[in-house]
Amino acid sequence: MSGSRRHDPALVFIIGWLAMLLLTGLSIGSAFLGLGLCAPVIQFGIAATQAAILFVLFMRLKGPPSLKWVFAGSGFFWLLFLFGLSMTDYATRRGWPAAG
Amino acid sequence: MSSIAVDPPRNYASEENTIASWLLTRDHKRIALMFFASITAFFFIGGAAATLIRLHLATPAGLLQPSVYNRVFTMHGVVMVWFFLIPSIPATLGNFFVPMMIGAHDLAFPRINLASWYVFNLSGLVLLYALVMGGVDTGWTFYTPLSTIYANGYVFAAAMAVFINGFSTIMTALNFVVTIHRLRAPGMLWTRLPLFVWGIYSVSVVMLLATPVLAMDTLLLAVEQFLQVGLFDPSHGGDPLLWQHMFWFYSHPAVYIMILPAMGVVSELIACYARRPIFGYSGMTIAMMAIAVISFFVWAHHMFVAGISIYAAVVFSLMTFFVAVPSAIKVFNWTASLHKGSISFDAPMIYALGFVLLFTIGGLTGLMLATLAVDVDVHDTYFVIAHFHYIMVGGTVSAFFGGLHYWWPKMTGRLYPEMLARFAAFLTFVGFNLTFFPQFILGYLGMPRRYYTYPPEWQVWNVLSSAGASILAVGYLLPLFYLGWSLIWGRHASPNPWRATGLEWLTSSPPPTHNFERTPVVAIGPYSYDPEDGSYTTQDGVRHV
Amino acid sequence: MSSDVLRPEIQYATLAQQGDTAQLGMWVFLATETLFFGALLFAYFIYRMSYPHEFAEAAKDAVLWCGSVNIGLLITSSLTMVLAINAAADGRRRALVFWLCATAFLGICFLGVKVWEYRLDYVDHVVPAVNFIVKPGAGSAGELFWVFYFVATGLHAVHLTIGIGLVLYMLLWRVRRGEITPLYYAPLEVVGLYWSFVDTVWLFLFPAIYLAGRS
Amino acid sequence: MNHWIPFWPRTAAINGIVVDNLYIAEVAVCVLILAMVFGMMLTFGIRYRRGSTASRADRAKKSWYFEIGWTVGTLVAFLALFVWGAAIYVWLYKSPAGDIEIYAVGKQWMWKFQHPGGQREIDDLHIPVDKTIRLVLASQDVIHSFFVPAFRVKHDVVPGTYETVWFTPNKTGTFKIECTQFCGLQHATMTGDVTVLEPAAYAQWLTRQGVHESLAQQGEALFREQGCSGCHDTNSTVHAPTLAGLYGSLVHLQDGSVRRADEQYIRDCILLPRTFTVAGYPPVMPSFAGQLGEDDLLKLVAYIQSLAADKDSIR
Repeated sequence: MSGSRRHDPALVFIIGWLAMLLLTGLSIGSAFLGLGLCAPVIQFGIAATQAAILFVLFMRLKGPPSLKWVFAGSGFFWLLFLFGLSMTDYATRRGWPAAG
Repeated sequence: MSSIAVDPPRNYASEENTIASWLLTRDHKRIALMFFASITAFFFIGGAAATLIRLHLATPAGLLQPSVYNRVFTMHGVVMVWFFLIPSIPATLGNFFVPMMIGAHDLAFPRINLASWYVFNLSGLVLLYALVMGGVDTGWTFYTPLSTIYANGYVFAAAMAVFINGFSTIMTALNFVVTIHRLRAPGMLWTRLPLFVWGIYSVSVVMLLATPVLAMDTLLLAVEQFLQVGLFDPSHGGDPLLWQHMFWFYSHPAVYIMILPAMGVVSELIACYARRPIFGYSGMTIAMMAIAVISFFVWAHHMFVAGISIYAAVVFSLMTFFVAVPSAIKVFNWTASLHKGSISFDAPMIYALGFVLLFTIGGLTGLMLATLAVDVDVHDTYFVIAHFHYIMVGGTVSAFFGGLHYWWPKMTGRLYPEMLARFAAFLTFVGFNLTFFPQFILGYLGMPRRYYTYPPEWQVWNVLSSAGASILAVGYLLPLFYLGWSLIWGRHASPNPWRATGLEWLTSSPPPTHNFERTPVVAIGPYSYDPEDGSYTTQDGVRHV
Repeated sequence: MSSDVLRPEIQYATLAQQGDTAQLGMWVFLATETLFFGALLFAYFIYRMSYPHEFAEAAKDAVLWCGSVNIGLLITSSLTMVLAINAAADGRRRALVFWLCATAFLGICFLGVKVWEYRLDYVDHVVPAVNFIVKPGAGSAGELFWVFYFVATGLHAVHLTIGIGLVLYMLLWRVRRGEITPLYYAPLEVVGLYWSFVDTVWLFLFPAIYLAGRS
Repeated sequence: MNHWIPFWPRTAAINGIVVDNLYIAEVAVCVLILAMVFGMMLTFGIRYRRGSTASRADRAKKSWYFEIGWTVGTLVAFLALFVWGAAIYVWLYKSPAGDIEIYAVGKQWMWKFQHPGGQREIDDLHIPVDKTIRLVLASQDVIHSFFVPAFRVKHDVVPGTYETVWFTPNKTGTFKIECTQFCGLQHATMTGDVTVLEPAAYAQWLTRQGVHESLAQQGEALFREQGCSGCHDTNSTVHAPTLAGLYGSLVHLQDGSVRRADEQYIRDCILLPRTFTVAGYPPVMPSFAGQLGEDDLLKLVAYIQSLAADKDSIR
């Protein structure tokens, strides 16, 4: 918000930045460990964590108005419907994947 | 407030009336009128296509070449869905009246509102380019691989038109959501919002959350059409059903994008002309939001025979029955709102009551389509055509015309000729049923949609349908003439000719540029009508006898 | 002039309300963007789940160092962006200009690396419809991966270009004309939101594209 | 049933009778609800028209009783219809082993049918009455949809996958086949006739076609022509999975998944062998994508299917 509201000191953001770089390193590292199916879960989990740092800290999601949470969350929440409900089809469809 | 002097008549339209002042305006009321001009043009393009379709189908031999017929029904679908029905009520009536009804001086982002109109027209031009240059013959659903590997290049243009159109939808919806959240007048609590505003709010939420998926889908379609290889290409292991999943993830909620604002309009009309509070206000708002959310859980009911898993079909069928429940609540509440009212059958009320009946028929046949085994039989037949026209034409277009008549005095400062309007409303109702009811029978007989010819024994029903369409066309053309006539020769309207309760009626007719001299303070909820003594209380708390 | 700017528009009661509302508007827009890119990742997810071997095989050709350098550039640019906003809030004009320049510069560097990467892809014969060659045993579904790759990175690049444009607009227009003040810097915050969101998109594209074919 | 004005489609299969019953029940429910809504609107409209003397006092204020009442009421009615419809749907789409299995290929703009005995037809289908017919559907180009209104049976045909439908005709006669998924210019002419014959007439029709090679035999010829037999024959030196008894069994794949070897699986293996490498075998099979048309693929499938029956005689 504009006006007199105080903002976080630069140090907080620098710590956040370092954390994100560190997480990136972890993510790349995990790709070479031969973790199989766990690897994408870890990598996308890390991406989600980094995104959370960006949203909450860098994009100032914390603080008023709390409506921001609703708006920011709705996009991700609705994606769950897209992914989840399509799985009722893709996870159980006979003859999928199909050959070209 | 009702004693505002209307002399001299300075209003939003007459103040600085130059072409540049319109094209660069930031006034939501002017933008609404500009949207109105654009969608009327598209309504007549789509209507002309519809007329051609019905003329063609009057005989089994037909009138047009198959290739032309296929292009005509595709254009009818694309134009009517994206260029008329979806923007119809939100971008015109919503744009004009949402700020006024919540007591705001304008929308939150006037420039974005204006940009939305320009983007809309740009997308319209791209579509007209596709239409004039060669047309598209894939149906408005653009099913792959027919629309990509097996189609001509104008599919690319049409897909881009739909893509660009999405920006316009999103900009308008974003404006409404933020405006309704942030710019309500003091005292305008959520529980005091008129149901029309609730309708626009819920529809904006649906638009915002559904349109981006369609945008991505059409973009991928355009890529596949352009490169002849893409994500839906079965020859590379791609899944044509993925297109359908993403398409219907948007296009099923889009049906509710069309109907939710119509529900809002009809609620206003019924309360005003029955002179009593709407029955179950909170139930109505909950039902609208429930429809908005559940509408996202039902998309695959368009795909019951498309080859999705049986398990998924059962889940989506169940969800579809759930979405019918709030719709049923609304129908019952509208009907109950007539109980012990003081009902006058003015033209807007005829449209509104017609809406309730036609929507009920459309909704009930929707239930039949949601029933899996029946859908297997009637899917992609004229039964489906009849069903969704009952919802979209019988529902949305009726409500649009009803709302247009209701608010016409406020928008233009003129009264329309009442008897002629009643006649047109009645004609539309009759013509509509004659056009589309026979199609239910044709559908169960097994006439598939998008056929340019059919066996001769089905001609009776097709002739009836075509005859009804000509009556319907007259019903739609009449308002164009008498509303145009009323602009010049109509009687001047008082600020509140219908003795309605909303904030929009507190201003002069037509309203001044920034709506209100002073921001109104809201004291009570909407629809304080009293059928016993005919009095009503406007939302600023002033009782009028 | 600036006194003009500091008056809220007619529909707002106060400047604070106007700034708040602008931010909320951007958040709503970002929700639609989430669904836009989410839908693309959804398509990717469906195919990666269905063709794990083909996708792993195809993703081996993605240039890891380009993606990694770029994720670093973008994360850093989010930092410089937020420092620019801090500077604006404190009224430190020089710092504001410096951090905005840094942000735009990092964005341009990203695009440079991206263009170089596209060149490498072209040389590798992995550009669908242009010079795609199915490697023996790789399976035709691998081409789906590359279609996804070009659509996703292309769209991201378009978004980033718009972001750079917005930053330059702030720098060359709003800041230069003194319209960004400690009293009202909401436009800059709105651009910052957009910028960080474009960064977020890359956070998810990175494992999807560059890490799928390792191990 | 050739009314001058048709109201009801012909019904010529047991599937049709079942669907008809549900349809009639739903129409009845809809008419009932519609009559209720319309009746209330009409009553209120007349009784409470402006200027009428009916009392407006004591309007219902508390609405929740009504609302919860009709919410629960409609929900229960809807759930009953859902269960009924879903049960029939599962029965319709879970295709049983048919008495006769016929392959159909849709292409712009015709239906090609292949009988197990090798007989081929275009836009015409001859079947015996009172037998369960199982139709395996494939598409050569775009999405089509196979629809016989008199049987109340429909299924989209998506390129790249096999779909199956079944029906048990109980009346002889000629009925329409339609394509209901828009498939391009001549979509409206992608129709045909299904002729249901008495068993004797059907047998006669089969012999009149003058075909000596069954579909499986044609497939076997193709199996040799394309060189499949080089690896998959029992006495081949290449280490390849044997195909006898494959159809209908469970196959363990290299990636740990298990697939039922149905028509779709066999097709997938021919076109995408690397994705479906069988556990314990080297991934050496070349892909036949682009080399075999849909009809040829179906012949191969029919042949491999016929090997399943042989298994019992071998052992």
